[in-house]
Amino acid sequence: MNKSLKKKLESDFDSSVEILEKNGWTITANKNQVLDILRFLKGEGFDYLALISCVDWIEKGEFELIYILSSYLADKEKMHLILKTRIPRKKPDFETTIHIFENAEPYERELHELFGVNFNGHPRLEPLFLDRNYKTPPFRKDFDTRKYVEETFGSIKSVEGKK
Amino acid sequence: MTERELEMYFGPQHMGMVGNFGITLTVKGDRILKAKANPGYLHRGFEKLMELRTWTQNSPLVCRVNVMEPHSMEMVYSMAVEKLAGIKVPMRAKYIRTLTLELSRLASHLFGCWAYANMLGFDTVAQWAMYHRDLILDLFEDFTGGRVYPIYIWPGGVRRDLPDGFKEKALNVLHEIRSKISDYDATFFNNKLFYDRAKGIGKISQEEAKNLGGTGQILRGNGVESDIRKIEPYAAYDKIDFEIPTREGGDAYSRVWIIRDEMIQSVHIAMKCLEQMPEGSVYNKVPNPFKWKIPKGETYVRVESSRGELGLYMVSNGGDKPYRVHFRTPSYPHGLTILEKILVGENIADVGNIMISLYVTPPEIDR
Amino acid sequence: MDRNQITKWIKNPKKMGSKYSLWAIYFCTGCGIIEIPPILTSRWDAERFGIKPAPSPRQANLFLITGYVTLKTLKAVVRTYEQMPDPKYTVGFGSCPINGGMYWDSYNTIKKLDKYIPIDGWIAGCMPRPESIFIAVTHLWTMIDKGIADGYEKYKEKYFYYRKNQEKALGELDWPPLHPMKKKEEGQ
Amino acid sequence: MGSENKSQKKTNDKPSALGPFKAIKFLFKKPKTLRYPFEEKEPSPRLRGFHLNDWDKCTGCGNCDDICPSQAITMVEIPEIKAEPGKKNERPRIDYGRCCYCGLCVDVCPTGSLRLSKDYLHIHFDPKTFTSFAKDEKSDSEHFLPEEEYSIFKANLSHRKQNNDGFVSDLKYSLFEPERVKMPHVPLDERKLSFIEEVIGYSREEAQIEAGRCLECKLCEDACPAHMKISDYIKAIYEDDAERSLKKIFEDNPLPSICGRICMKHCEDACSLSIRGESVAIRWLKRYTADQVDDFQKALRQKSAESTGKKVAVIGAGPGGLSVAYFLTLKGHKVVVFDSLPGGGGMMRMGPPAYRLPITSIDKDVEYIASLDVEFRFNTTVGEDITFEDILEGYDATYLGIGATSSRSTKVKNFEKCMLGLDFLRENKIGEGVKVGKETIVIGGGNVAMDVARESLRLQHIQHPNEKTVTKTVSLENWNEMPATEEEIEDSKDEGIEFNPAWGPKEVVLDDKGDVKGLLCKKVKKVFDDQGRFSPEFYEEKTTLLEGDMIIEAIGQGPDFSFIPKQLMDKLEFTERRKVKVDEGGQTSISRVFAGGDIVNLNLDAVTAIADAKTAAEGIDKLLKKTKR
Repeated sequence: MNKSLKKKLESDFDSSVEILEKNGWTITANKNQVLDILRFLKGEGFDYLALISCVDWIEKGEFELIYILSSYLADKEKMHLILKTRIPRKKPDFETTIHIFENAEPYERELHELFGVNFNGHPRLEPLFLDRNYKTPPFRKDFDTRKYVEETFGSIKSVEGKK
Repeated sequence: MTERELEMYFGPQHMGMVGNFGITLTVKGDRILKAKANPGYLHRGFEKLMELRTWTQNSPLVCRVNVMEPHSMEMVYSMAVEKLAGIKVPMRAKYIRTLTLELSRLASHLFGCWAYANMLGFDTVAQWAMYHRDLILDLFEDFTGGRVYPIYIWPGGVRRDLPDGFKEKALNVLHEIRSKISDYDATFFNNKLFYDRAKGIGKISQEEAKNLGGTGQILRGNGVESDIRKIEPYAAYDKIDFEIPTREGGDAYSRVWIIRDEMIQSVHIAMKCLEQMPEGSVYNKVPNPFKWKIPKGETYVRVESSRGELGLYMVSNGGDKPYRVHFRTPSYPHGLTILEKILVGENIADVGNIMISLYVTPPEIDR
Repeated sequence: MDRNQITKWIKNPKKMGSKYSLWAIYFCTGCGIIEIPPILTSRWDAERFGIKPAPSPRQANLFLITGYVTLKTLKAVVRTYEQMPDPKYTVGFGSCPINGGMYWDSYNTIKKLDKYIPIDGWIAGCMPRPESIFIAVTHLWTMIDKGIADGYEKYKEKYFYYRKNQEKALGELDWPPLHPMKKKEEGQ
Repeated sequence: MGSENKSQKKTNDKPSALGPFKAIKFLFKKPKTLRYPFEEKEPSPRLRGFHLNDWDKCTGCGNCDDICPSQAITMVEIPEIKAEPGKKNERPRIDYGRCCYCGLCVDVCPTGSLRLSKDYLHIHFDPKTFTSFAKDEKSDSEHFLPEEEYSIFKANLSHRKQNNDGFVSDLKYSLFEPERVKMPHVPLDERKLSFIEEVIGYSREEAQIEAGRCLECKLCEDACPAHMKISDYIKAIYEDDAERSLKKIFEDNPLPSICGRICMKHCEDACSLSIRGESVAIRWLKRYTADQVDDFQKALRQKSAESTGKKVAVIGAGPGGLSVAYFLTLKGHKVVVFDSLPGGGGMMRMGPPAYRLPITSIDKDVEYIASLDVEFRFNTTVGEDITFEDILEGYDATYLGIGATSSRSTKVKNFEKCMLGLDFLRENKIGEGVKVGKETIVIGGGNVAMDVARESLRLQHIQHPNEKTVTKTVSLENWNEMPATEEEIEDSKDEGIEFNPAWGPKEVVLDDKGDVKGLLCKKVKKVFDDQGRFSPEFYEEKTTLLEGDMIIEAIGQGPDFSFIPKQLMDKLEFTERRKVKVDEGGQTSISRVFAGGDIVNLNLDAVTAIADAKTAAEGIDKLLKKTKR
C-alpha cells in the first residue's frame, strides 16, 4: 500500500518523496502544490495534522514550512509524514490550510507572530503569545535575543540607588 | 429584563484557573456564547533559547518546558538527539526510563486529581492526591537528585544508576498508592455529586475531536484506543504488556475516569519495570559536550505524555547547537481550538471544570 | 503568650495581626507554582504557619512570585500587587526573579524583579523546596518585627521610579498610577 | 487511532451518594503531616544543592564556567593562590540568581573537586548575597559549622553544614573521557631486536576520538614553554582539517615531526584530565598532524618576506637554531646556518636513537625550513673551517644555538677505558656503529642513559644473537629521583635492563690484560643537599663490584665554547649556575650576539630551545630594523 502511495505522490504532484525510516517519510513539494497534496493525503486517510512548523534557512534566504501529518486509522497510525515546502524570506506569504485541517488555526497564528509568515485567508491573525510587536519577529535567525535583552532590560536602572 | 451580552475575563489570576492562562468569554446571562483563549503569560521563547545552547546544555533547559511533567520532555529530547546522532541506549537505561516516565505519569495524574477535586470542592481527595504525589517526588529526589526537575534522562541513557535499596522503597510507595485507589473511588470517582457535576459537561464527539487534533484522554474518552506507547513503542514499553483504558461518553466524567484507570496501569507498569530490570550499564558516553556536532538531518519523534501526544520536530545543521526545535505539545490543540469550541454553550461555573478535564497546562501551550 | 508578645500586640495590632496570618494570593505567576499545592495540602501543611490561599488580591497580604516573570505576567503581577491592601509582603521565589535564572537571555522574561515591584525576601533554588518556604516565612516574621519588610512603604515613597521602570518595560500602562507621581526633589 | 476498544470491560457507573462517608475511617488514623521544623525529612543522598569546591584539588581550568547553560559561574582571580604550570589561580564563583542546580559543572569537572551539597536554604532580603565562592570545609572553616552549632533557622550561604556532600562526580558518568585511546606499540619481543619506530602512531579515527577528549581549558598552553596554541590545533584535528592544524602548530613551533616524538611534554603533565584519568595525548596528536601532511610546503604555502638585505648567522642547527632560522627568514632576513654534523637537527640528530626519533622525520622538518631559502652549511665546524671573528664581521647578527654537546666524565680511576655516552649514540646513529660487549654497564640515570642502555641492549641481541647478554645501569639517584621520564624507565624495565639505583662509580677495575673487568661502586648516602643542589655524599666503605666488559658514561653534557676567542670569552657574562646571561630580547652581553637553548636554560629540552628561539628572533628582528646598515 505504501509503494502505491509513494508512486502516486510523485506522479500526480511533482514532489520528491524520501523515506527517512520505515514509517517516517519526508515529502518536499513545490509551494503551490501543498494544498492539493494535503487534500489528497487527507483523502488517503492521513486526517491528523500534528504540527505546522517553520525553519528559517537564513543563508538561502528561505523559510521552510513543515506540515507533519499522521493518521487516526489503525493501519496508518504508525506513519507520520513530514511535508516540506520553501517560501521566499523577503515576502513570506502562504495559503491558510484551515479549510482542510481545522486545528491548523493556532499554529498559523503562532508562525505569523513568531516568524512573520502571513497566511492569507486566516480569520484571526492577531497576536497569540507576545504582547508587543518586535521590528523583526523574534524566532527569525537575525533577531539576536541576547543583544535585545541587553538593550531593553540592561538600560532599566534598579531603584535602590534613588531616594 | 433582557440579558445583555457581557465580556468577562476568566483571567490569569482566578481561583478556578490552574496555571497562568486567560480566557475572555462573551457571556449572555450564564451561557457562554464565545470563548477566546488568551495564552502567552508563560512564553519564554524556548525554541529560540535552545538554538543558543549546545546539545548537552539543552537537557537542563528542555525539562523546564512543562512543569507538570518534565520527564517526558527530557525523554522526547533524548530520543530526538539519539535518532539524529545514532546513539544506542543500554537495555537497563531503557527500563529505568520507562520507570521514570510511569512514575511521572502517576505524579502528573495525581496532580490532575488534586486540581480537579479542588475545582469541584472535594478537598479531602485533593489532600490525599497531593500527599501521594509527594511520596513519588521523594522517590524522584532519591534517584534523580532533583525533586521536581530531574535532569536525569539525557541522550545516551540515564545520568546515574538507581541507588541501592531503591527497589523496596519504590515498591512500598506503589503498593500504598495502589491500595488507596479504592478509597479514591469511594469518596470521589463513584461519588454521586461528581457524577452529576461532570456527566455530560464538556462533551465532544469523536469526529470533532479528530478534526481538532485531539490526542490522549480526549480520544480515549470517546472510545478510541490511541496511545503512542502501543503505536510506536519506545523505551521498554514493548517488553511490558498493559492495557489502554477507554470509555465511551466523551465528556468530562469519562475523561477523569480514564485518568483513574491510567493511574492503575501506571502502577502496574512501574512494578513490572522494577521486577524485570536487567543488570548492566546505564549510560553510553556521548562525545565531549564542547565539541559534539550532530550530522545534518531532521526528525520527528513522539512520546505519550500524561496529556496526549508530545512530539518534537528537530533540525540539526551539522553544528554543535540544534538549528530548529519545535515541540508539538498536547495541550496546544486542547487548550486553544478544542477548549474554545467546547466552552460554547456551557455555563460559566464549568469553565475550570472543563479546562482541567481537558488536562490543559498553560506552560505547554506557550513554551 | 509571654510578656513581650502582649506588648507587641498592644503597640501595633495591625502588624501583629497580619504577621501570623499571611494569606498568600492564589496566582500562579511562573513555574514555581507546582511547589505551592504541596505546601498547602496535608504533607507539608502551610496552615501551621498561618498561610492560606486567598482567592482575590483584596484579601491577601503575602504575594509569592513563583519563578520567572514574563512581560505579560508582569502586567498582571503589578496590577495584583497594587490591588493588595497594606501591609503587603512579597517574596521572590527561585533563581529567575533574582537575576534572570535560566532564561537570562530570553527576550520575553524580565531579569531583576526588584526593578519593578519591591521584594521583601528572596528564596534561592531552582524550584526551592517546600521547607525553604517555611523558613522564609519565619524570616519574614522577624523582618516584620524589625521593620525591614517595608516593601509597601518603599513602593509608596519611590513610586515615581517604579512606575518609570514599569513603563519602560511594558510601554504605555492602561491603569492610573496608584500613588502621586512625585520625585523627591519636587516634593520639597 | 485504533478502532473501538476490545478488551476494556464495561465498568458500569454506579455512583452512590453514601460512598464518601467511608472516608470517616481516616479520622482515627495518625495525620501524615511532616511537622517540619521539629521533624525533618532526611534529604536524599543525591540532592543537588549549593556548590562545594576543594580549592587544593581545583586547578582553575574553567570547564565549569564554559559548560554552565545559564552562565552562572565566573572564574575570579584569587591573589593568595600561587599559579604554577597546571594550576591557575582562578576559582569559580557561583551566582545563585542564575544557577539552575543541574550539576553539569560537577560532571565536567576533571579533578572532581566541584560537587553539590545537600544545603538548599538561603533566604535573604538583599539579592546581592546570592553569589558565593564555591568553597568547602577544608578551605573555609568559618562558614561550615559542625553539627551542634548548625541551626535550620540561621541556615544560609555562610552558615552551612559540614560534610554534607550530595551530588558527586562519578567517572562512569562524567562528561569527559578519562581513558586515553590505546596507542598501538610494536610488540615487546619484536621491539627488543630491531630499530624500527616503537610508537606506530594514530589512525584517523583514533586521532579524532583522542582529539575529541580535549575540553579546551587551555591549561596546557600556559605550561608549554613555547605557549603553543594546543587547543586550536587539537580542535582542527577533531574537525579532520590537518592543514589548519599544521598552520596553528607552525605559528609557534616549526619542528612538529621532531617535537611530536621526543618532547618532554610539560603540557601533558598540566592537562586537567591527567588528575583523575590520562591526559590528552597532545604530543602524539602533534605527531599525527606532522605525519598526516606529507608536503608542508603545499599545506602551509609560506614564503619568506621580501628581503631586508640583512644577513644573520646561526651557529648550530639544533632545535633552537632551526627555529631562529625559520622565524627570521619569514621576516625577510637572509639566514645562514653552520653545523659540524652532516645534517640538521643538532643534538636531535645524534642523540635519541632511531627507534625513538628516525632520521627521516628530522629531515622532513629541516628540508621544509631549507625550502624557505635558508642556506645550510653542514660539516663546517666554527673555529676550524670558519673563525668566529669572520662570522661576527660578515653578518649583522649571530645566534649561538650550540647546545650542550660535550658529555662529562666521572673522572674515576682509569676512566679513559670507558666510552662517552654521546659518542656511543652518535657512532650508532650516523657513524658506522659500535662493537658492544656481552655485559655493558651504563653509568647515569637520565634520558640519555636510558637511550644508551636500550640501544646497547638491541645491539647485544643483534651482535651476539644466542648468547646470554645483559645491560646494567648504575645511577646515583634512587628510583624516584631519576631525571629520566618514568615512561622511559618503564620501557627500559620492560625490555629487561637491570637497574642499580643509589650506587656511585668508585673505580674501573681492569683484568691482567688491561681490558675492563667491572666497575667498583660505593653506596650513595644523599644526592641533593637541602637547597636541592647536586652534591652527592657516599658511604665510602660499603662497595660492590659489578662485572661488565664495557662501561659507558652518560652522566650529562656541558656546552663547548672552545671556538670563541679569549678576549670575547671574557666579555661573555654567565649566571651563577654557569648559564649564559641574556636580556629579555635574547641578546648576550656581547652586542649583536644572541643565545638560547641548553646554554641559557636550566631544563634541557627541545621545546624550551624553540621558545628561546622565538624570543631571540624577535630581538634580532627589532635590532636589525633599528640599525640602518
